[in-house]
Amino acid sequence: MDMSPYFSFFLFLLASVGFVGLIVGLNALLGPRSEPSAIKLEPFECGSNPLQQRNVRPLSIKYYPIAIFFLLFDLEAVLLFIWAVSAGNRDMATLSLFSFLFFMGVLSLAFIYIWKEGGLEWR
Amino acid sequence: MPSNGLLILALFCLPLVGALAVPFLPASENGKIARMWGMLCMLAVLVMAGGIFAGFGTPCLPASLLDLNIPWVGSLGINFHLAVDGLNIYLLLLTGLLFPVVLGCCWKRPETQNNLFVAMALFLEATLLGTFLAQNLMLFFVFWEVVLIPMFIIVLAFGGENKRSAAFTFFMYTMAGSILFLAAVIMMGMESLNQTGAWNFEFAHLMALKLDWNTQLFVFIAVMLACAIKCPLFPFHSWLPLAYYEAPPAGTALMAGALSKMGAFGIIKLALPLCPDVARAFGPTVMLFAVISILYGAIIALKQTDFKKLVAFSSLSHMGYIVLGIFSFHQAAIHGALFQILSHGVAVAGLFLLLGLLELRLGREYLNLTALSTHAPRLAVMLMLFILASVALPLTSGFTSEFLILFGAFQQGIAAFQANAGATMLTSVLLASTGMVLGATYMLRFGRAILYGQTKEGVGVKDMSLMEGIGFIPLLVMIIWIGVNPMPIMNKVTTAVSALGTQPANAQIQPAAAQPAASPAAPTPSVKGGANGH
Amino acid sequence: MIQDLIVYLIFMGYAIAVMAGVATIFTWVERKQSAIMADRIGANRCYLRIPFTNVKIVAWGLIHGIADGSKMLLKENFTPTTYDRFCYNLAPWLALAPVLLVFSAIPFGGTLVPGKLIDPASFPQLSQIMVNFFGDKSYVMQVARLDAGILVILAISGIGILGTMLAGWSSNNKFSLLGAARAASQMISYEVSMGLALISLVVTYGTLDLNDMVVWQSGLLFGVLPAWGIILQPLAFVLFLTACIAENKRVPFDLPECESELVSGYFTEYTAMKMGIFMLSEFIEIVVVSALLVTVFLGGYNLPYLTDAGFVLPMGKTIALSHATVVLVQIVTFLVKVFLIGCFQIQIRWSVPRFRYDQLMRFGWKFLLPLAALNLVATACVRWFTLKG
Amino acid sequence: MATDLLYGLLPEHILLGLILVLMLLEILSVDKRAGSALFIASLLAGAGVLVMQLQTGYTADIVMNEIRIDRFSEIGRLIIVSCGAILGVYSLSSEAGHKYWILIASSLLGAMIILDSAGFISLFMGIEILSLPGFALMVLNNGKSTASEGSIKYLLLSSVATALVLFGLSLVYGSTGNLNISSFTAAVATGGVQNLAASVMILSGFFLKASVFPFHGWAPDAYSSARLPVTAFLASIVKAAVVLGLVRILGNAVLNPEAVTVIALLSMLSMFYGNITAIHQTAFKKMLAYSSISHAGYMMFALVDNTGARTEALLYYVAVYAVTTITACACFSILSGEDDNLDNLNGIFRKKPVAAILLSLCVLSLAGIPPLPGFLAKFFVFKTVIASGHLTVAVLAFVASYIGTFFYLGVVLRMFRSDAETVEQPANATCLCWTWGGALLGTLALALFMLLPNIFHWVMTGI
Amino acid sequence: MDRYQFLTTLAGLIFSLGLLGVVLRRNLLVVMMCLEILLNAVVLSFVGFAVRSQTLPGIAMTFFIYVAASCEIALAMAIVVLLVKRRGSLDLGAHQELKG
Repeated sequence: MDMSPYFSFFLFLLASVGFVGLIVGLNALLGPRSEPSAIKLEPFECGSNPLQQRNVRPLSIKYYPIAIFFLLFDLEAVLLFIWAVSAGNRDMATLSLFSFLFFMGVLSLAFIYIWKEGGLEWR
Repeated sequence: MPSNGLLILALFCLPLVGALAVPFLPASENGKIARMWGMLCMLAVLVMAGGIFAGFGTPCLPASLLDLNIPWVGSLGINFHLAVDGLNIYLLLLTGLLFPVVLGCCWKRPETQNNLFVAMALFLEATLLGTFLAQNLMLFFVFWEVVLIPMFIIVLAFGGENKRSAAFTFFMYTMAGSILFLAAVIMMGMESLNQTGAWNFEFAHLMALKLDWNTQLFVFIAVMLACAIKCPLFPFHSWLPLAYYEAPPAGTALMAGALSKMGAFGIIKLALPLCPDVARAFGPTVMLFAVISILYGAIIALKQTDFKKLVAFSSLSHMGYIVLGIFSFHQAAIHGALFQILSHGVAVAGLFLLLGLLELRLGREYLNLTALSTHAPRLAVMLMLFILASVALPLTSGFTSEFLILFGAFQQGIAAFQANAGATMLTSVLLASTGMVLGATYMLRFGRAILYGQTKEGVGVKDMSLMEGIGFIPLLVMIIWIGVNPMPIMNKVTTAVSALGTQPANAQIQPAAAQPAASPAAPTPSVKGGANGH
Repeated sequence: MIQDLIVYLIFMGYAIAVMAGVATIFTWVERKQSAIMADRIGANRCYLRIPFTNVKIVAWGLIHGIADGSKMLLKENFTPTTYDRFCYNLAPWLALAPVLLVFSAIPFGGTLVPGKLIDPASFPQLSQIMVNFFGDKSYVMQVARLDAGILVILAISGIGILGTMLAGWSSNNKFSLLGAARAASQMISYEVSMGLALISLVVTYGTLDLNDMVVWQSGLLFGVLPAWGIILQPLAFVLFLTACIAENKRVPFDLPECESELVSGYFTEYTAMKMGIFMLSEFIEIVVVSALLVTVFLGGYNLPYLTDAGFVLPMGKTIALSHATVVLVQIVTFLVKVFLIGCFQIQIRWSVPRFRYDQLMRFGWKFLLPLAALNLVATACVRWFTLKG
Repeated sequence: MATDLLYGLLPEHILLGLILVLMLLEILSVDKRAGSALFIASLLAGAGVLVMQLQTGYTADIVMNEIRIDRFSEIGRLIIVSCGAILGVYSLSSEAGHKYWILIASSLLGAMIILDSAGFISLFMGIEILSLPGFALMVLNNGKSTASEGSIKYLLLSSVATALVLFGLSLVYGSTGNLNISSFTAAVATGGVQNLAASVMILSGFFLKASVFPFHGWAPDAYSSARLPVTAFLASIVKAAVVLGLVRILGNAVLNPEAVTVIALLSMLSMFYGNITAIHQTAFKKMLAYSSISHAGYMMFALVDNTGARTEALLYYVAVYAVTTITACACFSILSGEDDNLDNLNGIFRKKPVAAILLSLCVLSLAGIPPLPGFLAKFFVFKTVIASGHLTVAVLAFVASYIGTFFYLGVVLRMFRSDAETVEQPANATCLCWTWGGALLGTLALALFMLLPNIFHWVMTGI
Repeated sequence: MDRYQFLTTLAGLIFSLGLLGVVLRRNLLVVMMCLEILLNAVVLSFVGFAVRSQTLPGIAMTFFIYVAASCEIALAMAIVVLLVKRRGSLDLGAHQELKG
């Protein structure tokens, strides 16, 4: 019986995590014991005193549109992967091409729309 | 399969089209054109209704003209089936008569000067005609409900101070009755499905079905509930005072004169033929309620100081007679009940309209009015005539009908007593007859209070003008005609009534029906003179 | 089963060793490159003294990598006030482990038949033992032979973004957060173009399996040229390389951690080896990306004209090679290619100035993405012609 | 095959083309009137094609076990398209740009896909395409602060519903090995824990989307925060499509008694809850929302049926309900503009009698007063329920509908009040003529439904 | 318990977890993540059954589910952005202008 590739994948997952663990563990083992002090605990501000202890608000909202566009376009990519795998079918070649072109047409419409609406401008 | 019921179609469509046309009429001062238009339509209906009434049962009016049958929901056997039969012929006449009279008598009142009122009145007429003529249970139900809408709007738009709550109470109360009614309607259709394999709501078809006891019971209760609310019958009457009181006089007249008759008509049309066994078994119980209605209405009326409320409660009392008559299962009594429908409709409408005239003249002050006979003799005479009609003075229609009812019920009571079935029925009939006495008491007291007594300073009442008076003439004619010579009218419905009373249990007392019907016919001329003498 | 386990454990060990080792070498390459570009000598201060002698092994500074590692391992690992200690500690794991894991789908050599590995003529007994133990089983030199390799790679590399985000967010530091936000938006922006570029390759190869792709590339084009992806899809190569560099957050796309603006970006608040992990992951990423590039565009472990039996030259000449030699050549070819591409990436770092953030996003969305889409359309059309004509 | 793909799905193709063209128009910033005209024209064309298909009795299995065109789907799509056209005419006067039309058209497309599907994949996609533009529509051009809030609530619950449906589908898939609707129906009939769980999940998902009682929470918020045409859209077309989708799944199949009990209970609760809560509402949209909850109850009530008359009854119900809702909203727009306080209606009859009467008719139709089509619709549902032997629940449903009359009548009451001083209305800048058009079209449709209640029976049986 | 039952059970558990999250958590983004968990559970279930029955529709469905899920999330994000711009908070409890 052959070993399932997923099993070896899983083993490798363990190995990768183990590798990280090894490094972190070695550091803990070899490094000096951590002794927190006020200076060490404050956020790093290039040496100047921080204005307040918690000086960061949650992520700025302006990054979210990018996330949305990413979602949309990456999703198209996922769908295209499915198409791409089956694109080599000789019998369906024409249908496949046209459906692809249609898909890309709609996609580019959406893309142009986003562009025109200023979704891709930063500043 | 539409047959050529052109006359019925015209009868039904005329007011409907009239109503729809109202918004397109040219504007005029006080809505005069609209009123004229409405009157025209209503008169045309009256003419047609009168023609049909006269021609019904005679060879000159073929039955095919009177039978309109258009499929509506064909797959469910719901047809737009309107036809004139023996039972609804009175109501056809009553409806045809009341509407022009009401419009005519209220010609000067503010509400009739509104286009909305005219449209709604025409609409109401159409729907009422539909209810009375429907030959399909579903159609009947539909019209039964639709009637509420114009009435609701009339009360709402033109009523008195509490019109909102009055309209609301009226609508919701009567709607409540139809909850079970609709269930019963569907039950009937389903019975048809079970027994014949197809949905069908045609009356003729449904009556041929054999229903088991439980179904009958359900249908009976449902129909009785709906009708009892509409009538109204004793425990379901509480919408009545408010609605009658708050509605404009024209509305009250129509409500008391025509709408409440739907309840009685529903009982005759549905409860009896569809569930004969249960109706027979529960007859005494319903009669009990009817008697309670009679007495309760009368007693409350006795205590009323407001004329409008008084007439309203008297109406409750009189409607009790109709139910009593129907559930005595006696041919004569059923005839009486049908007469009472006609007679009470005319009389009570007349009373309300007269009160409306007074109110128009005096506003709310008319409640304290006395000595009308001095101020306005013509008005006083007219009022007295209607009071007497509703007291059931012999030779008025009230007498004929109430006598027939009590006679029939009494016979049935005695028959039941002799058959050792208890004296409940007999007792209730005896009690009911005391209602007549009470009725006379409160009505005459009412008459005395308003007509006679001390003349007050500064109260001037304009007497009835000719135009106003003309409207009441047909009602009076009706009252006296029935009171004096009921036979021709009665013959119109005999077939239908005997069809109702052909249950085997009723067979031996059938022949008695003809006798009392004939008896009041004799002293015709003298009564006419008496009436004129007042 | 046990044979499989042994072989795959060896593969895994090799994979991790390659990644760690080559990454360490890349740290040196980077130093050296920077020195050369800045006209410095550079990377010569660290030496290994052979005990009891005065011989110092400088080895061109190669020891710097080891010194760095040991230094970071020996430092105090303190944690400043964080938003979320759990996320803060989790982030390094999420940053490094997925990068390592990506390598699982990459074939680093051709087919390995352990039974044939040892020449029976020279070592008959050993050979016999191997044959007895392994039979005629053959293995593709790949940690996990997943049939949707590319998707797995895309999926797993996406997890790396989470590590960056968590690190930046949980650190309670302006620079970190800004860095994280930039990193996230940048990485996801370029992932789109990357995906599209890969799709055109998938269309060309007709498979998602990386090994199949490499096998496909072992063929010849017009009888002469190696059928490598870079020849078939030159534009896709450029796009993919660009996107990958951006994914790596390396200059010219190093906005998330640009020292002159954001101190160290998202890992400003990390110390000792945790910081080292982020650094290391960056260099391992170079290795992995290079490996990926080599696999999909540069024929992977293929050397032109090399087949399982040996070299088959276009003129009809063949040079037979033993299985062990072929395997060795393939492994070395792969390593060399990876190393070269890695060096090329580092070369880019020292040749191109850094973008501004808006320039970076504009470049990604308005230039790279349409280009990738056009490339894909062109690929599809060509594919249709080849299928029909 | 190819012809079927082209002809059978022609309305969908038209709609899809419309969406693309509208996107182009939006990109090119073409005058928005062009988009509106195109929208209406396309819908009319789609309706024309559907009528033609119905006339010729066209049926086709376009994709085996996935997309099937039959009479039901043709009628359903016709309903959707016609409602869309009415809504389109109505919303012409509100400031609707291309985006609005794109979203509406996409949603309509989703609804049509639901009705075409014979497999769950396309059904699911249809549901998604149907609901997603709805969320966007709610926040589009909406200046109200509550818009996004209502929208997100709707979205969250709707997504949960989707997930529920999907999980149920996966269970069905597990037991049958495919995703055909027919095999689902068969599987449900055979019973078993897995199938039961599946049907419960699918039903609750649909109930959530249709806002049946315990799953109704989003409806009032969503409806009241959207603009009136959008509210009309959500309440009519989206709901219609969801209910018809459920019909598409269940068809005339007889459900097992436990399911019937649960459905009857839920629909009953829905009716009572919706109708009772609606009584206290002072805002039109809120009232509409609660009314829609109760109507969802009536529609679900038809699932109790075991006589096989469910499809026709529900087709009629849904069509009537959708058209009535749109017409009511159009009338309300005429009477009160964008402000949805019911007090604006006080005594409005004297000012705008025709619109007031139309609104009264719509509202009474919703209440189920005969002979308005709303009554007939209810009658058909109740008829099937009673014929299935559930007299008691039917009577309870009558009672619920009776309670509902209270608040519907309240609206009429307000309009015919003569004593109240009418609220001075802000001058309405937008042209109302298209709103009138929508209202009149809706009224015409309702009149048609009233005069020909048998219409769906005829069409279904192919007369 | 064979592995497919295990998968289904796992999917069910994850689903319940997501459902709990949607119902109980107040942070909008967390709620959306829980939505994704819901859909992932569904996908897991589909894939499990697809592998067991060796049929394709389940696999196809997963792609459609992903499409739908990301569309939903994209839309939700857009609306959340609107909401946060207006309200400045991601807490669902803070959004109570509308009361059912």
